[in-house]
Amino acid sequence: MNETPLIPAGVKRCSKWQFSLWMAVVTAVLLWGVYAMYLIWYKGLNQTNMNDAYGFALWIWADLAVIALGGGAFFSGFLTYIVGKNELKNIINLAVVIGFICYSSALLILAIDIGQPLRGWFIFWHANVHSMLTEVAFCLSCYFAVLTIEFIPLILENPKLDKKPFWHHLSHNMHGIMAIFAATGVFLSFFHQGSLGGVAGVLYGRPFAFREHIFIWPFTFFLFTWSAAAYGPCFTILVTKITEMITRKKLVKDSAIHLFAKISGWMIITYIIAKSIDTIYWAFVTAPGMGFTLMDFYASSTYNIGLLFAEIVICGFIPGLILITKRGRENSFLLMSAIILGVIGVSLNRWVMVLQVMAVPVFSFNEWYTYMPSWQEVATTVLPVAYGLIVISLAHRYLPVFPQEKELNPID
Amino acid sequence: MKIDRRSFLTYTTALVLGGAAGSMLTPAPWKLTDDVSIWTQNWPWTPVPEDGEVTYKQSVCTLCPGGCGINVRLIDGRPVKIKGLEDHPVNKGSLCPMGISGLQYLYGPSRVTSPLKREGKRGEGKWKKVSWEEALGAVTKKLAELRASGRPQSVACITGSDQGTTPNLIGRFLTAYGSPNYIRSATAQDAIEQAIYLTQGKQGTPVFDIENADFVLSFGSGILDGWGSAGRMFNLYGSQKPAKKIIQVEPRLSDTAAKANQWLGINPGTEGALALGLAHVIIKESLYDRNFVENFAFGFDDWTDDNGKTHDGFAKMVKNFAPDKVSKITGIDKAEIVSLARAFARASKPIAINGRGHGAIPGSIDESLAVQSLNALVGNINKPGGISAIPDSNYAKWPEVNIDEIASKGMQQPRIDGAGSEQFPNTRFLLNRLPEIINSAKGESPVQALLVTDANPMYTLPDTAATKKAFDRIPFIVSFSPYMDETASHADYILPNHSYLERLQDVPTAAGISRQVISLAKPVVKPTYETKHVGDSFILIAKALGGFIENAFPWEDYEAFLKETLKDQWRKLKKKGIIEIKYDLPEPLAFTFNTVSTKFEFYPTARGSVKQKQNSALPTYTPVPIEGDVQRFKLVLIPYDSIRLAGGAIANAPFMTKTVDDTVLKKQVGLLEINPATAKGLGLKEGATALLTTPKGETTVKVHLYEGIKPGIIAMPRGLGHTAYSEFLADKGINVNTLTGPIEDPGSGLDMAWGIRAKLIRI
Amino acid sequence: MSTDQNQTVSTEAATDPVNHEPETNDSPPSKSSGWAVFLFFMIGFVGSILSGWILFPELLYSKKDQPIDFNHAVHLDVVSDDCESCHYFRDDGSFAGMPDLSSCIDCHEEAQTDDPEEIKFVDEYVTPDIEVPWLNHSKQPDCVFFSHSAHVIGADMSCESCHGDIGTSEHTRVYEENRLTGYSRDIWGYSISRLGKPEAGEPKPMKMNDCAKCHKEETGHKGACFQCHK
Amino acid sequence: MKDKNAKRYGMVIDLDKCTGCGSCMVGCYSENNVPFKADETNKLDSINWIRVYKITNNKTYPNTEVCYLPMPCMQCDGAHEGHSPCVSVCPAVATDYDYDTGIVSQIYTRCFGCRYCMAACPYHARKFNWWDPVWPADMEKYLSPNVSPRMRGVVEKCSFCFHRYQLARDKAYLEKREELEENEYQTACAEACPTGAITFGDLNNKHHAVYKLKNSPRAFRLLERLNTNPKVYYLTSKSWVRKAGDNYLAHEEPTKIKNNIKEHH
Repeated sequence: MNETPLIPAGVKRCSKWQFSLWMAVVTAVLLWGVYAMYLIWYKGLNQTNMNDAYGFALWIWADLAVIALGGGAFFSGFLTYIVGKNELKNIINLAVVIGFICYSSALLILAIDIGQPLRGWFIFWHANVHSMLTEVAFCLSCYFAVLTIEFIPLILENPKLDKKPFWHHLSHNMHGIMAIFAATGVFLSFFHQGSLGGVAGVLYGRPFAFREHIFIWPFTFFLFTWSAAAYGPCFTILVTKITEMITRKKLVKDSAIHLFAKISGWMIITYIIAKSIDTIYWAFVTAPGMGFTLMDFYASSTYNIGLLFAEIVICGFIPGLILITKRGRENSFLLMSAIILGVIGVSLNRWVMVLQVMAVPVFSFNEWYTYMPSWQEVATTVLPVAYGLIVISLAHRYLPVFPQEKELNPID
Repeated sequence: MKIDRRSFLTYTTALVLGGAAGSMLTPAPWKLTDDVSIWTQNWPWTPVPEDGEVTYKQSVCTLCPGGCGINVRLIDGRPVKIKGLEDHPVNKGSLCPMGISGLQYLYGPSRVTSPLKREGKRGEGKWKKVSWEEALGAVTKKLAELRASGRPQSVACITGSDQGTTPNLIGRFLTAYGSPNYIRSATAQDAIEQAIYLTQGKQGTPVFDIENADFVLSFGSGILDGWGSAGRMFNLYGSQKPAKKIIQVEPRLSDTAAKANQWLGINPGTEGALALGLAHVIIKESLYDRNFVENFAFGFDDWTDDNGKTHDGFAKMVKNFAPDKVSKITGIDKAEIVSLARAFARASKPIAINGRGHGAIPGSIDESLAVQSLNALVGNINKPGGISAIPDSNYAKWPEVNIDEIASKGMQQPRIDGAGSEQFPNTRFLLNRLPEIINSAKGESPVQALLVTDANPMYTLPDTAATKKAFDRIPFIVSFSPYMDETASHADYILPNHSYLERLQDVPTAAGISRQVISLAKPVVKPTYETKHVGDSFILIAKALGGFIENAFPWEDYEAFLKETLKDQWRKLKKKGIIEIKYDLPEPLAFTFNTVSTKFEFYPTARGSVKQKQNSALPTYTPVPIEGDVQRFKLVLIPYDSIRLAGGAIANAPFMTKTVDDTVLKKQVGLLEINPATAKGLGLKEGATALLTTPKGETTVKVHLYEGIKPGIIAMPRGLGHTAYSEFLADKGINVNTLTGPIEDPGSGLDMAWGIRAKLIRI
Repeated sequence: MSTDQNQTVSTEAATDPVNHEPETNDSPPSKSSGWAVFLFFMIGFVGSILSGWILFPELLYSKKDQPIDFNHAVHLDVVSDDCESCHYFRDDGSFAGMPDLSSCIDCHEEAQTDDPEEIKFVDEYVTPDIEVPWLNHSKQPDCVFFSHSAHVIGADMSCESCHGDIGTSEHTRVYEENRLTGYSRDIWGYSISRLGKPEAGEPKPMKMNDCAKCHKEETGHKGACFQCHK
Repeated sequence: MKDKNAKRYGMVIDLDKCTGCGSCMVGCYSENNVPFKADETNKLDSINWIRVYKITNNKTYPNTEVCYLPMPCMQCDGAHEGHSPCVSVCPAVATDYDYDTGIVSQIYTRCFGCRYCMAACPYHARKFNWWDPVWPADMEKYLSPNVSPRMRGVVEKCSFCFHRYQLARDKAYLEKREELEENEYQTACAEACPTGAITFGDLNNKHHAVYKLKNSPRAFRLLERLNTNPKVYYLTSKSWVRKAGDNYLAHEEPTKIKNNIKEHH
């Protein structure tokens, strides 16, 4: 089959064979994950190494992490369509694709994670409005719908589809109203990113997780939204850079990257200051009120105080400072270091807010709880990564994801 | 309208889309979504218990000899729950975990559901289902052969009890058949009974009137770990007045020690020395009951026998047990010994009891005698709150057995186990000696056929390897066990008894209780499987053997036998489930004894043979030697009992095993308790794997660091390490009996081992 | 497919895809006409509506007859004038439900009429002492604890208010069982849409919503979960 | 929602009387159709509605002391009644707070197994059905019809034997009574405890034993400082046990800590 008509005009793509080989490798990984998923659905959650102390584990972390990393989508939408940073139009397509991948993955993981998948719809039909998880499920699903709508015009820009007047006009009209969807997405995201933070913050039986509230929202509610906005762009930039590395092409102009990085930097700095204040208040007021000192929470060899230092200083202040300084973000090594640290930082934050919450013993006579995921858990967590690679590869090959690609890589 | 591939696709798409859109407007997708979730709520592989009418049936638990009353809840005749019977005189509604788990002994993969004949090698687990006719026929044939060859005495029968009609029926069978070798499993009760016999001259069931005592000094008795009737002991503990004191003397902080007012960690095996040390203080400080000692006791002071020979009295003997010396032996602080002696003597109703843990091992007679002497010193004999013995229940009445010549000859043969012989005149059964006797016999085994009921010697006897070797030498083994236990799995034939909830059985008074209570265990449910009451099996075998044996059993079945046995009491028992024979302490004659001296004998004159050997029958303390070279085996292993683990003939129900802590059993590996200081010296951390070696065997264990055990001592629970039963019990941890061996008390022949030397190496 | 250095290059004019007005003439002429597409769409649409409303309920439920065609009317007339003489409360307050043979045996030790159903009942169940495997239209899922005493005694409700006029029926109804869930159709209610109310005398649907609705009306709140669940 | 006749069922466990025998656990298993597996030594996948913990004073031999601590579901009221840690987080209302009895329910057929409630519960009272329950070799025959067996993939926990309340109410209806007697509704663990360490009743009813016991100077609750407001009280005469029941900073003394949450009436 000649696939030339499928490839956007004016750009070069690798050969079909090269591409097929790459897809075969990634699909193999994907199938491994699908097999694990089948085992879990068929045999039940005994296929995992979760237990009654670790009801939430690797998957919930993966959920929280991918949604934070996918936060670039709503934040770039916010900046582009609401604040009016038009420069970011050059990167927003990728942010939307990443968002789509992250949110669909999150939904899939949730469907694997529940003990009774066939009852999953109860969360909507029998919703408990007081539960943060209900809020998460609703906003997640709604925002996923929004992301799908945002993704559609990009798909319709595929040259072959674009030839059909119906699709062409649909695409055109959708572009016109995209700002509305972007605004809706931003609104939804503020809530569900926050409610994911609320998931841990409301657990007043878990001193490590519990935070003081503003009205019904614990501090973590705001910190999660803030951190997703701050670190999500890091991931968008990272994926751009990786794509550029693999395709050996420049795809987005530096100006767009630097602008995005700068905004991300300021978000990180402000977030990490807020996070520090939250940590200090928690360590000196909230926790002692429940009979805990800060070091009680970091008394295990795995979960030691180094984690807090890593999260706040190494993956917080350092990338933040790099990205807010012009010299820092324009130095490609420093930029890469900062965005990688940022991605690690937000993932680490989500990790401690899920796994460490479970690990810390609440009773003085209990030991720290330990957990090591089973291969089935790992495989199903790798599954979205493989799926994401496939979607990005396909999107890049057949869709004009990077508007500046043609300009930056003219074909002779 | 031309249809080609492309338009076909388009039309199909349109059709599907239209169908999808249309279906959204029908109930189908929504109803199916709902129904699929309802299907998950009603998975056919998740059982739905049938509802019905609730009724209750009262009976008695016979899983152990405790004799606690139970109340069984039934739904349409199907038992669903067991609880304690509120107004039962033994347990007053309290029940141990085993009793509550009872329904798991009614059903489950461990049940033997029909008679079985061994197919493969012994213990291989290959069985053939056979009919009752075939199974009974095979046993009858073998027994007839042995009788025909003039060796009826080579048939031995091991039982769990010698009280009540079923054991008596079996005893009657053996008598008519011609074998004296009725062997009951021994417990601490044997040693205590013997000590009471030697001091008071009374043969009977010991009574510890803890109900009315106000100071309980326990020499290692696990009164809250399953000692005696567990239901009774728990009930007593729960309902006791706060003034009651419990002092627990034990090397390990057991559940009893944990709940005691005081725990004294003692060097294991030195309890007798402590008892004598306490006696020393009590006598030295003149705190003893003068009235009792001077008027109703013999051998307290030095005395002269008929030959004019002067013997040391008890008071003189205990002079050797000054607190200093006893402190060295026992490891208990001198001041503690003195204050304990004073507290014990000054209490208004003190009682001293012994029998380690559940009381699985009889222990040394000297120790039991020392404890009895302590009770005598405070005059708490035959008094409320004290120690006494009630005569064995004699409600069973049946015609005399007439025996033929073969039987008569057989009955005149000495018992294989040596009980009642000149060497052990005061002991009735010595199962612990059996393996050694069989193993050391030249030529063929003295036991040619072994019948086992209500016992599991292959598991419960110390030194499992020797027991297995002995059993391998017995050509014919029949088990009547309802469960595939270790002995049943080594049998040639299994003639399964009904489970305890399916069978009729009278239950006589359990040890310790100051009232004579006979209860009736009634079937609460019809037999589920092809099983037969063990009494019926024996009656059928007797009838098939014919002659005098048949004539000894004129009853149609066990129930008829029971009815006739109980005569006029049957109706009352059947109606009420319990008959209580009021046992009033003979108040004016409380201190009359059937001994030679008609007094309580601090100096037990009936201890004939011992007297000759030791020159004195006084209960002195000589360290009980334990096996193993001190240099090679630096540690001492003691078995311990737990209420959550059944170490006896009937093993744990899955529910009980489920309650076992992960510091006792982790996956399939048992944990050994060790003091952290000792562990440190061996380089062992919590949960570390180690090789445990004793002179009897070795095993891999994990260690659990526990401050509640004396340094240098290591402890493992009884009740784990089964090799038979089902996956819910088998191969979990180690049977501590594989690591220990029996030690014969020179006076009684009973097993008095309390531990064994051991070494532990990190691996 | 072009072959230049492993790169696939689209050779079409590079124009802004958004503003590019596609040349419809270039695409191959569509062989599927609009009205035919619409027709197929409507066939699918109407077909699925019809099958969803008519065929689906037929397929969803299997039909079974009661083992004996029981005549409630006769029994109510001859034996007693209330339901509780057969469907009684036990002393512990639990409801006995379907009577067992012991309730029937007083009259039906031998057949009293030549009614073939009675003869069948006596021959197949009474004489061999086998309980009749009645199919219970109102059997609730295992997770439900329904207290008859709370409703009949506590709230003084009549049997008919939930079970309809079954007491006057002369024949048993066909028992319909949901093939997926295994439950009686009566629980969901006969109307597949659950719209509309049951006719007077018909049994009421007994899904949780139905319970909750009535509880809300009668007691002011739906009640806590444990009121009716076990 | 709250009725003026509302009860607040609760439990008082006398740790001085608890011998750690495990009868409460076994009584609970057999009452509530709790399944069992061949290997139950991983206590983190072993279903126990009440679990007896063994705690020690961490002193060396021979000054070691042991205390057994049976822990059922605490049926927390939360900072304001009904705000139990688990109830508020369940996304599908599979667990709710019954204002008439104060009991926290768990509805297995509603639960879809997200396990958020387990993450919320500091007492580890909630257990997940990681496996399909299996009762081998006819053991299904002993299952009670009063408690529905749970399927794989859902959370379960102690219900204070709520089915016994339902059955007792049935009888009361039949006898046209409004109120239950104290002994008519007792949990299986309270009934099974052979030393009578567990007392159960209406914490608001002056005539019930629990009313007096919970006001004993020996009484305390587990993790009170988290404001979970549990309805299970414990009695102990040992200060170290009381201290082990909650978390305290180095300078704090349990008896001197004021709780900002008052129990509800």
